[in-house]
Amino acid sequence: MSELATAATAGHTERSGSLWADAWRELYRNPVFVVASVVVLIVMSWAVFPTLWTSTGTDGGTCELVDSRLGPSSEHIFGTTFQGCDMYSHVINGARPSIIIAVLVTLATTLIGVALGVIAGFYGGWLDTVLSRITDVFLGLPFLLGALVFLALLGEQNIWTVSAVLVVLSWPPITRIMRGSVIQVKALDYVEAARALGASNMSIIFRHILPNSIAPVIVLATLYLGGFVSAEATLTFLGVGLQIPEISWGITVAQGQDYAIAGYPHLLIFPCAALIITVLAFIVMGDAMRDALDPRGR
Amino acid sequence: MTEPAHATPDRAASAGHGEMVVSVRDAVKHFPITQGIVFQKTIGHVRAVDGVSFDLHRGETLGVVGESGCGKSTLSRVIMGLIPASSGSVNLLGDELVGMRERDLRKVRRNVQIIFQDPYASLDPRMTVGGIVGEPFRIHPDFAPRGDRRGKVQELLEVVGLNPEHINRYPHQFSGGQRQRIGIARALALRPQIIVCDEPVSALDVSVQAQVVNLLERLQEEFDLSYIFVAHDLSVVRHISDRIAVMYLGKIVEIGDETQIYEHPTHPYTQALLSAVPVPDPALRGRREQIVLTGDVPSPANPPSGCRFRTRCFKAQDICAEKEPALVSRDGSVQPSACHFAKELDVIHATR
Amino acid sequence: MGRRTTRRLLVGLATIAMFATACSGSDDEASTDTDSGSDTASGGSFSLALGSDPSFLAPTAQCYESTCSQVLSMLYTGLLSIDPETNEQILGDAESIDSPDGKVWTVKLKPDLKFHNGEPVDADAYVRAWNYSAYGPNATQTGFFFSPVEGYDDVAPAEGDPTAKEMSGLKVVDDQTIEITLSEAFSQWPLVMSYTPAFAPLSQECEQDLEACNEKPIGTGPYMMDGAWQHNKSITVAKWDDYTGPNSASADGIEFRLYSDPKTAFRDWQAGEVDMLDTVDPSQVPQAQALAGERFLSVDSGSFNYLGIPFYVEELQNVDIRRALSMAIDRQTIVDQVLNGLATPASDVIAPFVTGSRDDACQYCEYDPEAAKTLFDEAGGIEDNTVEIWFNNDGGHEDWVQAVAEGWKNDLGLEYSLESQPFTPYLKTLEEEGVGGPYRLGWLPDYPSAENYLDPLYGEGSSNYGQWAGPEHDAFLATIEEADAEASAEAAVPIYQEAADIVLSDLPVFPLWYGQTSIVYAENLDNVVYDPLQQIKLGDVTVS
Amino acid sequence: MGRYVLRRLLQFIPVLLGTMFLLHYLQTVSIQINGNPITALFGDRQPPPQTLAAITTAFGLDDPCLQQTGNPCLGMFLDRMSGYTQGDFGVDFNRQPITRLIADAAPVTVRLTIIAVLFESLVGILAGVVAGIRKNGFADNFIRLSTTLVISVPVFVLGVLVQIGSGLYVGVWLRDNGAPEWLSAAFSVTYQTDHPWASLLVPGVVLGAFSLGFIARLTRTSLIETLRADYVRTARAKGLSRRRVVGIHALRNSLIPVVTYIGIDLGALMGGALVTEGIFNIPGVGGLVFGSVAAGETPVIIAVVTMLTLVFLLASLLVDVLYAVLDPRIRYE
Repeated sequence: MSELATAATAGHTERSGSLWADAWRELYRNPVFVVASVVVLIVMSWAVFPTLWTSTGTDGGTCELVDSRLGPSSEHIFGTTFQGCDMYSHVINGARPSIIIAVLVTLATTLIGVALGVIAGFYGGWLDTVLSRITDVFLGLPFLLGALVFLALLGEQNIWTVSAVLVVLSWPPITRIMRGSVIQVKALDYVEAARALGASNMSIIFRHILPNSIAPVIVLATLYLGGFVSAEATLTFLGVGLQIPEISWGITVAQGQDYAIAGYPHLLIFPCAALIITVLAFIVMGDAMRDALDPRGR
Repeated sequence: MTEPAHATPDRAASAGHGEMVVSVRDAVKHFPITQGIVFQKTIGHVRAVDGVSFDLHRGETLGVVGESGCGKSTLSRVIMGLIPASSGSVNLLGDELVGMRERDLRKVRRNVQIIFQDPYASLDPRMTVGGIVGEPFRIHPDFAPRGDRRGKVQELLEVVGLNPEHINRYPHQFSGGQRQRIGIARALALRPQIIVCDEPVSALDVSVQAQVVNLLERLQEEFDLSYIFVAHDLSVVRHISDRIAVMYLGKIVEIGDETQIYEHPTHPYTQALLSAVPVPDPALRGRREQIVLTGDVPSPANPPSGCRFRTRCFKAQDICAEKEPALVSRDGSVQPSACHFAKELDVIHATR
Repeated sequence: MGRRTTRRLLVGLATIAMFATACSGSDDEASTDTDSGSDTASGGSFSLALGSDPSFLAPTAQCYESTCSQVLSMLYTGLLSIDPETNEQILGDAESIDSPDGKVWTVKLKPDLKFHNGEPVDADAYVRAWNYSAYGPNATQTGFFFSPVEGYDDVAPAEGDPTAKEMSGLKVVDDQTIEITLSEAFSQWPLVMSYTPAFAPLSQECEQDLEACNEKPIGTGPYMMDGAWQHNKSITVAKWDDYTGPNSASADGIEFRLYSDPKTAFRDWQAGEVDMLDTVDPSQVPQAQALAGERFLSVDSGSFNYLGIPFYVEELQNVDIRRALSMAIDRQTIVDQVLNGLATPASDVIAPFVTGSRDDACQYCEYDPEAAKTLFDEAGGIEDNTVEIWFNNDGGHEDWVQAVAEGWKNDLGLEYSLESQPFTPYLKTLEEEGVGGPYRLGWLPDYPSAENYLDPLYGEGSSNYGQWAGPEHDAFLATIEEADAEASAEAAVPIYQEAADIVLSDLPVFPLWYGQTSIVYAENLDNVVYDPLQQIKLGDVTVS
Repeated sequence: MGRYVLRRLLQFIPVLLGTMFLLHYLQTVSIQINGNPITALFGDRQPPPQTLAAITTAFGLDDPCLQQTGNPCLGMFLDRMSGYTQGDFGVDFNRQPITRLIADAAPVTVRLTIIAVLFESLVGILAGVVAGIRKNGFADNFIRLSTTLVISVPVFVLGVLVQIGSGLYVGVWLRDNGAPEWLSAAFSVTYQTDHPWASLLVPGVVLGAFSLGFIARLTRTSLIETLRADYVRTARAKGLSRRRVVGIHALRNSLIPVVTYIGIDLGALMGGALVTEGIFNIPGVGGLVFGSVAAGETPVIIAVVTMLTLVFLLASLLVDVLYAVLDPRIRYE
């Protein structure tokens, strides 16, 4: 038994066992993750309890057009918007639709994408063929153009329709990547070993296939999360996103950007900074999570 | 730990009288070859396993040897029910696997487990050793209640010679040999009666190979296991097996006990294989008559008529192309041998 | 790209001149007061940014928006044009346009007119173009301009297939003479014909290959195509040396550069890549003013913007509520802050460049939040205290619509919801009486007359989307009828003003502001004049 | 392999038909719900009914099925398909043949896409490799942060900022200082017909910036995964240089997800460039479809988006073939 001695690398603290528990322990010791999650929590609290942060109410407070585009002052610490509303209040209240869309769409996209990817990759056969062709149809629709066509058809543009259209257009890449990943993992011996042990397909999928194939999807999904926040803004910019009087970062950025360049930078800087910091925090969290879920990296 | 004695003929004989655990009759596995641009149509079959029959008794080890691509691995999967046989019969402890529903197969499968060739690919990198070895218990919760599992896993680790403290480690923290032990522990967890070893040591260093083989032998005694030991390394197979089946292109060409196959091979293919085994005696080295097979292994999709080995056989005659030789004992051979001209030839000791 | 300037925003600027009613019977040779083409040109060439790719350039009455008419006004002389200052006719290809009775019109062409390809511009060239345009199956966009002509119903019947290919009212008397018979007398007919893109002549070469002609039109004007139309990129025209007509051509060539976004065009102007912009985005107006100084022009465009009131919405049937709402709109501040001064707050329902427009007619257009609040409360307010405002969301209207709504919220304590649709469904909703509150629309007049700001908007069978009705509406209709029956246009003006007063009192619409457009140009250009009827007079622009 | 490619090519047919029908159906429903798009051609003015009817008929929008909400108008679809088989792809509302519109727009977009793909893959993979081999080092953190920043800034903001910086500052300075024409064209505010490649460089970079972040991250993740694999460890143990290990062994094996992504991205770039195209006034495919969606020009939408789907399908076929090059274990038939 000489190998035993060589294998036991010294100084290894023994862990409690489950991948998730280990990952969690890893995460809360990671300062980057902690900072990022604090940011995310703060932004989440803007989205859920905006009144904790601003006294103007969820409609952005009174807007006096004569106060349009004022710079930051003690009264309006972020200045005022195009309509003369308090920019600070808009930044706080604008979090809600942006966060709801981003989180909702990312969750739905990932769930659908992963589920379909696993089905296509794991079961294969005609199911794979049909799913892959359907994926192709939607993949072929360029994202923005597809969103334009769908939203123009829906006519109604609110958080739910924008989310729905984003989901419809963004599951295919995740499905694609998941499918490829699953096909790779499916062929590995440990999957066959599980089958030899009498594991059911479901059990194999959840215990082995998913944990080992989901890494690229997690990376993509967290990037998507950030992408959706700015996609909402871009759709608004193109005239098919959320509509005023809804308050969202996208609307504030889209409204402000023309004037920001024409000499009112605060119209862009504050909402854009909120957007960027949020996206950054989500992505950093995703990175840390992916690393933590991979025991080989420890 | 004590090293068990080398297998001896008498041990093989005694094992041979045990209760029959596996009985394979005319097992066939054909993989369809499809072609077509719009519609796929079957244009032929890869005859990976083409009519194989053998028995395995309790406590016995059956070695299966042959070149790569001869159908060894497929055969082992067929025995496990992982790949359904196209026809024939695979009887496992009284249960007929062929035609069995997947749900029932899962229950039967706990009696037969597998050890894989590649210890790196056969362990889920994202599971701890505890998770891997405990997985059988999770799948069959009736086998070990939740509370007992950790203890049982540690017990198993101890049995295969690993430190039970390492239960929370991940596979990448172990060496190849250790990982193979983890695989063995997993295979043992459900107390199977049969273990299929699919080239379990071919990916390991030679020194480690011996340790693993010895472990397997020890476990066989301890748990009264029956092994099907698939390998292409003849010396390892000889070391562990009671009986040996030689496969060529999806068929068993010769089957017999260790002495019969190694000392008195009668099939030209067996003889050719043995002549390629390295010679341990330096004095004999280079002086032995080597049978060099010409040509490549024919495609299993389109095997030669009659005797499948005839295209590369040094004894081939016209009859070989016309009539397929049955796997029976003939005048020149005690053990069943699928050759019209079966005749003993001591290739191991033969010198020029 | 942003809120795309869709085609409809460009529509109409060019069509303002179509039916000038105010002037009549000026058959005299009126070309003396214009710069003639023989004027010693300063040479050089310049580029003008256009807001979109033109729809059509072939002279087949397909051009119904401003970019193509801007280009075509350089390529064609036209029969006649109208002086925007004096409303006088300036004859182009026509030597005279006469009618004894207003029903039969005789157009005499100047002799020896040529197309750019050398073909003669004769009576045939005109009649062939007009018959093509009017013919129903050709589905031209401005074919309806010929509806007053006798026989129009035969070539473009309201239902069924046409029974003739040519209008019976068009007759070629000789090479230089066309006789046009209208189905009814119509004294304004010459002014209709002043819309050059719809009435341009068609050369034989063009007729044989219209598609090629659309890519490289063969015109009659002071400039000719210099190479083919580079779609979405540029159109280049060069001075035609053989031009004999009255239109001026100072520069040697003009390059029309096609932009999809005026903001990009402005940055290209900043970088010196393009010399002139015909539209400056409101957000860039302060920058443009700072950078260009005097080379930034802001001029009236003649458009009238308003919020219409759906009378089928019960809460808005109370006139006091309407008055209160109108008084609670701070037009000046919205114009200053949202539109960057690129508009004039409305004080009438008739735009200023038309005779009869007043600058103090609208009592309820004055911003008076206190009075509005009092009146609003006395009238009992609005049920649910919420008002819907409707607009089309593809025309860049959302900012000012929201500003109006915010004003109501602040001054009247009224909650609001904004309802918007793209333009096509928006029109459908309006037609189906589906809006639940004030709706935004704009009006671009067809001809510079007070009448054209009244009857088409509130009269019978008009764009009265809000279904204004009741005794006031009856009184309005009677007044319009009375004014129409007046002997002279001048005499009718005070009566039209009476009709306007009824509108301004009962408020079937809230007048908001009159539109303006803005131009910015490079230092080496001079003599840039905007003509609200024909846009920038590019032929007059000098390059140094 | 040839047979595999042929079969994949045949599989394009149902996908393309599916795309065309999906778009046809969406557009049909859109007309049924939103009304006749011809009305919008006349702006705020109501056109005379005769004119409206004549133009509606001329564009084939007079089919009574367009009055019945939900009716898929199969007849119109079949007519369109039979037109396609005869090479007739229809016209837009300006009577411009769609084939010409595409022929004008596609080359520009293709050039833009080539620049964007080259930029995003070269820089993205390089950044991903640097980040991957120096995991958690300064370069890694810098690359992750900067690519994330680029992803999080909405493209219409990024594009305009870059345009102002490169066009109004660098470009003007270059011209004032007598830089060669191609160089100042590369930093022009908008696309210039005379410099079809140079003036697309900056827009291409803006367009590729978003995907750059994705590619850098995918490469990094994948490379880290591969560097842990045993064969890489073996290669290192054999004494191979770090450069060779990363370049030959690890990178080639890490590129599969990256190549997949680039393949998917190719189609997205061609159609998704509309914001970038708008900002830089590039007469490309994105703007073409955007305008057509706004105007309701169904034939343009169907033709162009179907073409983009075809491009995407070809790209993914190419990717699958590339798989076999990158990973010899993958074999097709």
